[in-house]
Order: sequence, then C-alpha cells, then structure tokens
Amino acid sequence: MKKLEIIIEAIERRRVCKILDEVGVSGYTVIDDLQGRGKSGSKNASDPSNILKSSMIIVVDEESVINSAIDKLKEVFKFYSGKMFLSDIQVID
Amino acid sequence: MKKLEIIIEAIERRRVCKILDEVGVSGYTVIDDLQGRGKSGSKNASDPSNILKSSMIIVVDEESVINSAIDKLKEVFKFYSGKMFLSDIQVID
Amino acid sequence: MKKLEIIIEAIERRRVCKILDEVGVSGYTVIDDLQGRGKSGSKNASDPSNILKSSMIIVVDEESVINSAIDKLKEVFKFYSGKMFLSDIQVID
Amino acid sequence: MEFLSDALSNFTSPMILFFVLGFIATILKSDIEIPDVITKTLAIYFMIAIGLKGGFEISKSGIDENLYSAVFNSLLIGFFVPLIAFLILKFIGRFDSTNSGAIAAHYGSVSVVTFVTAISFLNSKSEPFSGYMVGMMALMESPAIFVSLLLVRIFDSQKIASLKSNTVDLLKESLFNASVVLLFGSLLIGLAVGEKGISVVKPFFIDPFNGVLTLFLLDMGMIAGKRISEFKAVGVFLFFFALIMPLISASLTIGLTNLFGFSTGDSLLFSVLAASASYIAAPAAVRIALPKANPAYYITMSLAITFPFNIILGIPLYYFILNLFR
Amino acid sequence: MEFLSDALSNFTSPMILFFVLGFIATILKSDIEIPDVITKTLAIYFMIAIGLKGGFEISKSGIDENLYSAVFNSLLIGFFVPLIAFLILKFIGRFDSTNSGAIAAHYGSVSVVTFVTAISFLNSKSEPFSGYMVGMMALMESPAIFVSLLLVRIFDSQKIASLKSNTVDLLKESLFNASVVLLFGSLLIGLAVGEKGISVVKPFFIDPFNGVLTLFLLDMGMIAGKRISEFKAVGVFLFFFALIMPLISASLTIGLTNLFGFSTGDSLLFSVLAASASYIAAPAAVRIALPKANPAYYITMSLAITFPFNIILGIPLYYFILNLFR
Amino acid sequence: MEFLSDALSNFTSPMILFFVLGFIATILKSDIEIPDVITKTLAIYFMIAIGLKGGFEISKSGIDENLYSAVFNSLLIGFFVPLIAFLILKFIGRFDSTNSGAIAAHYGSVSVVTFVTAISFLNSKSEPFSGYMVGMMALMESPAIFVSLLLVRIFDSQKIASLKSNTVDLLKESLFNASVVLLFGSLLIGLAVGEKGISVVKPFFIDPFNGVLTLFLLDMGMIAGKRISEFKAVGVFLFFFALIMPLISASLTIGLTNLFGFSTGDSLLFSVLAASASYIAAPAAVRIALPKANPAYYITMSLAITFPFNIILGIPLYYFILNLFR
Ligand SMILES: Nc1ncnc2c1ncn2[C@@H]1O[C@H](COP(=O)(O)O)[C@@H](O)[C@H]1O
Ligand SMILES: Nc1ncnc2c1ncn2[C@@H]1O[C@H](COP(=O)(O)O)[C@@H](O)[C@H]1O
Ligand SMILES: Nc1ncnc2c1ncn2[C@@H]1O[C@H](COP(=O)(O)O)[C@@H](O)[C@H]1O
Ligand code: NA
Ligand code: NA
Ligand code: NA
Repeated sequence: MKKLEIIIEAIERRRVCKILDEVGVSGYTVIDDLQGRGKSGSKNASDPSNILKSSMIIVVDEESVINSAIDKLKEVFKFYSGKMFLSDIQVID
Repeated sequence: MKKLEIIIEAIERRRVCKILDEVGVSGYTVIDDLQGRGKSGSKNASDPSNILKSSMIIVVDEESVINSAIDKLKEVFKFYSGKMFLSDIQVID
Repeated sequence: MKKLEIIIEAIERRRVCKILDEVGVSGYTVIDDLQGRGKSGSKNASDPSNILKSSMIIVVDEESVINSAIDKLKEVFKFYSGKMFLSDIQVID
Repeated sequence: MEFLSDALSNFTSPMILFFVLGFIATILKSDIEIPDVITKTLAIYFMIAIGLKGGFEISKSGIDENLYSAVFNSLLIGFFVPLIAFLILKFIGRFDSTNSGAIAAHYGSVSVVTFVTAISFLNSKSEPFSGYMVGMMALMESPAIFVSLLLVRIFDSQKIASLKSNTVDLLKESLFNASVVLLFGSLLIGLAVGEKGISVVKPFFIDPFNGVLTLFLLDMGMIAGKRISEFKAVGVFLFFFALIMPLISASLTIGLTNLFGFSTGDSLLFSVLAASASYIAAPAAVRIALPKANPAYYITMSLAITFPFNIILGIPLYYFILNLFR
Repeated sequence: MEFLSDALSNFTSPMILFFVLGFIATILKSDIEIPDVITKTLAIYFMIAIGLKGGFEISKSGIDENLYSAVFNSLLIGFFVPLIAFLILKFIGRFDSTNSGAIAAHYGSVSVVTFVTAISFLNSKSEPFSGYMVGMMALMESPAIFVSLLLVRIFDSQKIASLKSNTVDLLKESLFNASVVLLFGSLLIGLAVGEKGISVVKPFFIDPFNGVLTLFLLDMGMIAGKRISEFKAVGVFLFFFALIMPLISASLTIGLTNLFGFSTGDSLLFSVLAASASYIAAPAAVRIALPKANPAYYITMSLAITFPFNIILGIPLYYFILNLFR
Repeated sequence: MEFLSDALSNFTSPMILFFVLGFIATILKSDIEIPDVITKTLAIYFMIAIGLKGGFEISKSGIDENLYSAVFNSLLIGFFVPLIAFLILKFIGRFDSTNSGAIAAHYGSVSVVTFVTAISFLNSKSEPFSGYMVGMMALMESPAIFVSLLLVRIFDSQKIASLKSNTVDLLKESLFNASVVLLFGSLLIGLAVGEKGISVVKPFFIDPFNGVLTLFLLDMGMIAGKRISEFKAVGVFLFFFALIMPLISASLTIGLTNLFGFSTGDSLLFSVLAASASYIAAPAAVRIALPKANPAYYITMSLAITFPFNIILGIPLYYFILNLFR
C-alpha cells in the first residue's frame, strides 16, 4: 500500500477532500493549522483571513488509487502552494 | 525500527496510550483534533460531545515491541473506528 | 529523497526552524501542540508556561541536505528532549 | 391562545432567533465558525453560572422538605423515561437492544443548555423556581444512562460486546463526571459565599448570562444544522420518536409534579429535564459502554431534532400544559 | 485646528493606544500571543453586536426613504472604488491585470473592524448615525470583489488562470458569505426583538463592546506588526498606494454623500467603508478566484498599511474634511 | 484572632473556592477541560486590566517620591530573595548549582495571578494601594532570573552547559518579555487615557474582573492538581522548601517595607510578590538558560505547592503579620 501526504493551503483543503472522495479513496485523515516554509515563503497561523495556513491530508490506499488521486490533484497544485509526498506503508487489520 | 501510526477516536485515545505504556514502548507522540473520513463515515470536529474527532498516536520502536503493541491494540479496533499504519523508519541518535 | 521528522520541545521549535533555514532545506512543515511520552517523562498540554508541549517539524529533501541538517540539530538534542526519525519518501511534482 | 403567544414571544427572544440564524446559516453553507474551544468554555461558564445562582438561592430560601420529594421525583424520571424509551424503540421500532439502549440513555439523561434556556424563559415570565433545581439536573444526568445499560444487559441475548475495563471506568467517570462535579461544586460555592460573594462575580456570571447564551445558541444552531445531512441515516421512525418522546416524558413529568405539588417553575424545569436529550454526557458514556451502537442515530436525534424542538416549541408548550392544571 | 485635536484625542482612546502597543510589542519581538480562535470569536462578536444595535436603531427610527439612496450610494462606491484602484494599479503602477484586480478587490471591499472603530469614534463624539449603515457595510463587502474580477477578465488577454469550478463556488459563497449572513441576520434579529430583547443581551453585546474592541485591536496591532517584514516585497509604489487610495476613496465618497445629503455620522461611515480595505473576505475570495495574484501584496497592504492608517489618522481626517462642508 | 478570620473569610471568596474545586475535580479524575487558549487569553486580560487600573490610579494620585523607594525596594527583593533561595538549596539542600539556580530563579521572580488575587483580597478589605505597584511587579519579573543565572555561573565549576546563542537571546527576550511589555504598556495607557478612557473599557476590564479571576483560578486549581503526581519526583526537602521559602521572602520584605514605611496595601503586595513563585516567565527562561535543570522540580513546586499556599494561606497570613507592626 502507498501513503500519500498532501500539504495544501487551508483554503483549498475542502477541494482536495472533494477530489479524494471523487477518486474514491478508502479514506483520509486531515491535520489542520499547520505552519511551514516553502519556496512560496513562510506560512504562519496569525492571519485573520486564514489564507496563510496549511493543512495536511493523509491518504493510504492501493498504488493505483493513489496514482489516480495524484493526477487529479496536480491541477490544484498548479495554482496553490503545497507539496505531495509518497511513501510505502503497510495497513494493519 | 518500525513506525506505527495509530488513528483512533479521540474518546479512546487514553486507552491506547495506556496499552502502549503497558506494552512498554519507549515512547509515543500524540496529535489531537484530527478530522477525516473512513468507511464509518466522516469525522469532523464540530460535535460538543467530542466523539466525532480522532487522534493520531505515533510510536517508533523495535519490530517486536511494535508487534506486541499491535496485538494488544487490535482489541480496541474491534469496537472503535480507526486505522493502524506500519512503516520502516530509522531513529537518529 | 529523505523525510526527517523532528519532535522537539515547543520552546526550541524556533531554533530548529532557524537551523533548518541556515542549512538551506527547501522547506519544512510544523505541527504544534503535540503531547507525548518519552524517557524524559510525559508531555501534556496543560502547563501555562508552555514548556511541556512538543512540536513536530517535517523536512523532506535530498539525503545530503538532510544529513547536514541532522548534524546541526544534534547540538539541540544534547539539551532538549525530543526525537529525530528518518525515512525514505518520494516527492511528487 | 396563551401557548401560541408564548411560542411566538419565543420568537422575539434573541437566543432562539440566533439558534435559528445558526441553523439557516449552515444550510446556506455560510460557515460562521465558532471554534470548538469556545463552545467548550461557554458550556463550563453556564454550569458555573447556574450552579452559583442556584446555590445562592438555596442559601436565601433555605432547604425545605420539598427537596426530598424533588430528589425522589428526579429518580423516578431517571428510571421511567429511559425505560419507556427503550421499550418503544425495541418493541415498536424493532431496534436491537444495543441501539435501543443507546438512544434511551440519551433521552433519559438531560441537556444542560435546554435547561438553561428554560431558566431564561422562566425569568422572562418572572416565574420563580427553586435553587436546588440545578442540583436535580446534576442528579439526573447519569442514572438514566445506567438504567439503559442495565436494560441492554437484560434484553441482550449475548452479553454486551464492549471492552471489559469499560463499564468499571464508566461508573467511576460518571460519578465524578465533569459536569456533575462542576454543577454540585458551584452549587455548594454559591451556598457558601452568600450575598457578598455573589455580588463579586455577578458582573461576569450573572449579568451577561443571556448574552452569552445567545452566542452559544448561534453555535448550537450551526452544529444542529450540520447534522441534517444525517437525517436519511436516522430514518422516519427515529425522526418522529425524537419529536414524540419529549412529549411523552414531559406529560409523565407534569403528572408527577402535580402529584408532588411542585411550583409551576419547578414543574416546568422538571418537564424540560425529562423531555431534553443529552448530547454531551450521554454520547460520551454510550460510545464507551455500547460501542456497537450507531452514533449517527443518537447524536443526530438529540442535537438536530429534540434540542431544537424543545427550545423552540417544547418549553412554551410544557409551560402552557402545566398552567392548564393550575 | 480641530482635526489635529481629533487626531490627538484619538491617541487618548484606549483602543488606538492598544493597537499601537501591539504593533510596538511585535517590533520588540515580545510575543504576546492572542490565540487565533479568540480573534475569530471576537470578529463574530462584533458582527453580532453591531448587527443587533443597528437593527434595534432601525426598529426605533423606522426605515426612511434615505435607505434607498443609501443602498444606491453603496453600490456606486462598490463600483467606482475598485475601478479607480484597478486603473491606477494597472496604468500608473504598471501591474499585470491579475495583481491589479486582486488589490482593487481589497480596496473596494470593506474592513469590519475599521467600521467598528469608526462607530466608537462617532459615539465618543456623540455624533448620531443610522442603524441601517451596518446593512450598508454588509452590502458593500462583495460587489467590489466581483467588479474587480470582471475587470481582470476584461483586461486580461488570456482568460484568468484559475480552477474552473472556482468562480461558480465563489458566487455562491460570497452571496451567503459568513459575515454577510451574520450581519444581516443580527440586523433582522435586532429589528425583531425590540427594546426588551436588546436589554436582555445588552450586558454582553453592548456594554463591554469598547473593551472587547480594545483587546481585539491589541491583536490587530500585533498581526499588522508581524507583516512589516513583508514591506520590501510590497515595494514603494504599493506602499504609497495603500496610503493614498483611502484618501481618494474617502474624498469621492464625501462628495457623493454631500450630493445625497446624508447626516455627518452616516457620511463618515460611508467614507470609512470606502477608504477601508478588506483583510478577511477579500483575501479569501481573491485567493480562490485569482490564485496567481501575489498574497504578500494584498494582505500586507490592507493589514499593515491601510488598516493602521485609517484607524489612527484616516477616521479623524475624514471627519474633519466632512465638517468643512457643513 | 484576625488572621484566622481572614483565612476563613478567604474560604468564602468564590475565587479561592473555585481554585479548590478545580484541585478536587482533578483528584476525582473528572476532567473539566478549560482549553489552553482560554487560559492564555485570560492571563493577557489580567495584565491589561491591572495595568490600566494601575496607570489610571497613578494619573489620579500623581507620582510621589515613594516611587523611587519602591523601585529600590523591588530591586533589593529581586536580589536577596533568589540569593537566599540559592544558598538554602545548594548548601542545606545539597542540590547542584544548576538546579539550585533554576529553582531560585522561580522564587525570585513573581506570579501575576498571585498578585492579582492579593489585589482582590485588598479590595475586599477596602485597603488602598498605589497604582505603581503593577509597575513594581513588572519590574521584579526578570532581575531575579539573571541574579540566579549569575549565581550558577559563579558556583558552577565548569561554565553552565547551554546553547551559546541562548543567554544573549534571553537578555533580549526578558527585557521585552511579553508580560513586561503588556504590563508597562497598559500602565502607560491607563496613565494617558484618564477618567474618560477608563470608563470606556470599565465594563469589560474592570467590572467582570473578579468573575474572570474565578474562572481562571478554577483552571489553575486543575493545573495544580494535575501535578500532584509529580510530588514524589520533587521529594521532601523541596516540598517543604516550597512552603517555607515564601515565609522567608515575605518576612524579609515585611521588614524592608517597614523600613521604607510603605502603606499596608503596598507592603502586602510587595510581600506577596516576594513570596510568590513564577510559573510562566521563569520556567520559559530557565528552560532556555539552564536546560540541564529538572523542570519537574520547578514547575511542580511553583504551580502545585507555592501558588496554592500563597493564595489560600499566605496572603491573609502576610496581611496579619503586617498589621502586627502597625
Ligand atoms: N521540503 C519540504 N518539506 C516539508 N514540507 C514542505 C517542504 N516544502 C514545502 N513544504 C510545505 O508546503 C508548504 C507550501 O510549500 P511551497 O509551495 O513550496 O511554498 C510549506 O508551507 C510547507 O508547509
Ligand atoms: N485510507 C485511509 N487513509 C488515511 N486515513 C484513514 C483511511 N481510512 C480511515 N482513515 C482514518 O481513520 C478514521 C476512521 O476510519 P474508519 O474506521 O474507516 O471510519 C477516519 O476518520 C480517518 O481519519
Ligand atoms: N519511541 C517514540 N516514538 C514516538 N515518539 C517518541 C518516542 N520517544 C519519544 N517520543 C516523542 O519525543 C518526546 C520527547 O521524548 P524524550 O526526549 O524521550 O522524553 C516525547 O514527548 C514524544 O512526543
Ligand atoms: Na431527558
Ligand atoms: Na473599501
Ligand atoms: Na518571588
């Protein structure tokens, strides 16, 4: 199984989840209120309009599902700052 | 070394930590107030009784320790929604 | 690419980020308000002076960069409780 | 007709109107987000405020023999309401024991905010009530939950599936449940500090009370609104159960309070406590004791159906019925 | 000179002084952290408070024909301010259409807290104003944003790069935008509940209002201070634009309000709305509609330059100019 | 005996009683959770409130020559208290220099909430005190920390192990420490705005003050209660040190204040400042400057032993002793 960690601007978190639902991933976990720094400068939580925060969405699923998710998500990253990280993982059940 | 990521309903977080202490893992890290979606439907933070949130507990330890933790934890997952993810990791010291 | 997960006392989070900036990592993500337990006892969020919380800093970069970051960071861990975990990861772009 | 005018006057109460606003706002997808931590803190604020006020009232009125009948009455309600709910759900609704018990626990237990809303309703009618009623609420929070668990044990062919440790933990927890401790603690403090002590906290815990309630109900409206999406999961039977059960509990209670001869104010509060469904204490307890029960049922019912019904129509309705008997 | 004395008297207003304190504190790196959730909640508090108050005023004064001219005036401002801003930015500042439109949207839209500060300025001068002005603010939040997006579409050779779905979402969202719903909702509730209802929430939503504003402005001062580091990114032109644009918008508005013959109070509020730059609604909308625009520009300008300028110098200045014409 | 009656009357103060309630609640494992962000915000609220009030008092009374002796007195306390603490810990307690210094820093520095509680104690006795005492508290926060670090440097054979940059950062930080800036800032603002300005914020920062303190002490009680588990780690010597050190500091201070001839109110506040142990500024500073010191010691001692002792018994006790000399 593959684990995809998506870091995206808070404001686009909803869209990312919507895309994941459409792709039909088996589930995901969201961590909000992240800070950070990247090439687009630093993101810190003190901004009333909330556009300077990030969220992390973690998805674990079969490689095929993850790949189709990645394709759909790339569109979002054309416009919004964030990152996608992929790694191997094993699901216990 | 192995890294076990446990996602569990907030309400059962304490029990999971208790189990990990009993198993005698060398330590763990807890992230609270997670949202997400899984087969049991979506978890979102706005619920006064706090039963619709999840927490993530991260444990890094030797494979053997992790495995005995997993065994003990399976009992919890019989009753509560959540996931356990296992991956390889290296500890720096 | 390598992923470095740094868990450090909240109070030293700023210094860790400063070091990462100096090393010149391409970016990092910060998760605040972590709780946990380790050899130095348990960290829980209810402490007015905020010295009993941890933060996690996630860095993804080339092995070489990560290694030089680790060297620089070791100094911090001589004095403060925390952990560094290293794993393989793939960056999507 | 008095009830109508009350029900309508209810709609010139800012609290109710902000609840409605919150509800509508969510349906319009306009996310006015009141952070969780604020909701939690406001809930604590209310328990302290009503506890202090109640204790202070007692310190003035003194404890009359009514107290004992009040305690007795609370226990009766705490026993019969969940029992009736359970039987309806299991034998009319044909739900399995676990879900029947889970839901019964919620309707047997009480909702602090519904109680608080009833208090501000009584104040607006300058209808007096006893200070110890706060104690009664604290008293009624847990018993019904245990009655329900007992019913599940009795009716469930195979013993309830749950983690061993749990039921023990549960007893401990619900005995010293956060709200129970906070309510009784504040009640005792209100009793102890007297006039002078109360005057010291009045500008924070008493004067702004209704305003804070307004903000809180805005949030409750949004929380309730968010759960509408779950209505399908709940189904027709449970939907109507969530509307009719409060009427049953209230009628039963109005009967009891007439027997005991409580004041109109106290009787209304008893009826509201009986009619209200818990959405904090009970869900937490039930999730632990009956993990196999479906949370979508009980949370949606108590938060999104019974709570709105009670604060908008229930309270004036019970008040109206009560007055028919006087 | 009256303006000077006003500007100075502004410096004996605790709100302004705490804003300055917050600003200084951040520069001194002394991190007094007011948690985000508190800022969010206070913003909600203000919208409810001014909504209720405004609605209540209307219920007393009744709706006069002025209302229609007020609405018309709001729309004029909502159209011309972003247009002027856009043209200056694109043809004098030589910025690309996307960034020009993004910034124009901010200056066309409004800042709730600047408005709130102006209200407490008027109260301190016991200068009356109409209850419906709160409605005007709610009205002026979104149109300018759409005008700006339109301008980008018109001037941008290739259609704006953005995710298809977005502009549709945007229309929905901004129509039932959190603050719009909250402001209009509170306004209506204030209208409905009347004297009695207001008195019920007064100790929470009206009496502590200025004190809460003080705390909030301390926070705003820190937030503004934190963005100074971005000044280099903003550059000289935009820096001065952020100071001069409010003057242009205010002058234009003072002209309009004289034509329409609004009261001094209403005219000041209109000028402040025109001069203020949004830092909540607009950034969120623009980030979605014009992702290619640089947030460092518009957030820094509205938060760290225009907002401080307006609350410290702008308000008394516009008030002074207004009075020259009376 | 007056002290007893005071100590007892202390137990009819809602603040103290809620502290006790919080403490008990935690021991009963009933987790009434007041979110962290609320605690942080309330701490800021208190510093603004007492700062404003203090500054306003000064603006009325004017600055008398006493101010200079007050500053001098503060510095004396800030020097001798940590010195005495350090010597006791190192030579009687036989602790290493690092831990001795770390703990000394806490007892030398001050606790804002203990000070605030003393103020409401004085108010309840309608005992006057000088506005500049708030300034003295701000003044006393940092020096003792540096005295302690100096002592460690002197007594530590090998230079203190810590990250180089740290001590420099520390000086900067503690000079413009959040609370120092906030307290002095509010003090100056209180001075500047005068009667009119204060009246504007009174309903938020002054009237509800005691009520807010009640809520805050409930939380402090729970925080203190949670640390009991660490008592074993602390050990017998440090446990008693945490009870006796405040008495030593208070006695020393009562002596000094008699020499300087301060009013009863001011003398009590000085004694309370001397006797109180910091649990916000000092732990943060010490964790940075003396990372090798054991946090379980100093946090548990100041939060769970000295703080409760001071607010429950200490304040009335020092007040009683003070009055013996008048
Ligand atoms: N190399 C990295 N490692 C971890 N997180 C990163 C990295 N680069 C970017 N991020 C995260 O992604 C967000 C946006 O990155 P960017 O689009 O490069 O500005 C940052 O605020 C970080 O939270
Ligand atoms: N495939 C997945 N990837 C990441 N997180 C998941 C996944 N499935 C479930 N989760 C998390 O586990 C929680 C409970 O899942 P479930 O028990 O399937 O309802 C969800 O709310 C998610 O936070
Ligand atoms: N084995 C572990 N797995 C995951 N997190 C750990 C582990 N050990 C320590 N931690 C985290 O690191 C923090 C400090 O650890 P320590 O320095 O061992 O006290 C703890 O509070 C945990 O959050
Ligand atoms: Na009930
Ligand atoms: Na504007
Ligand atoms: Na001290």
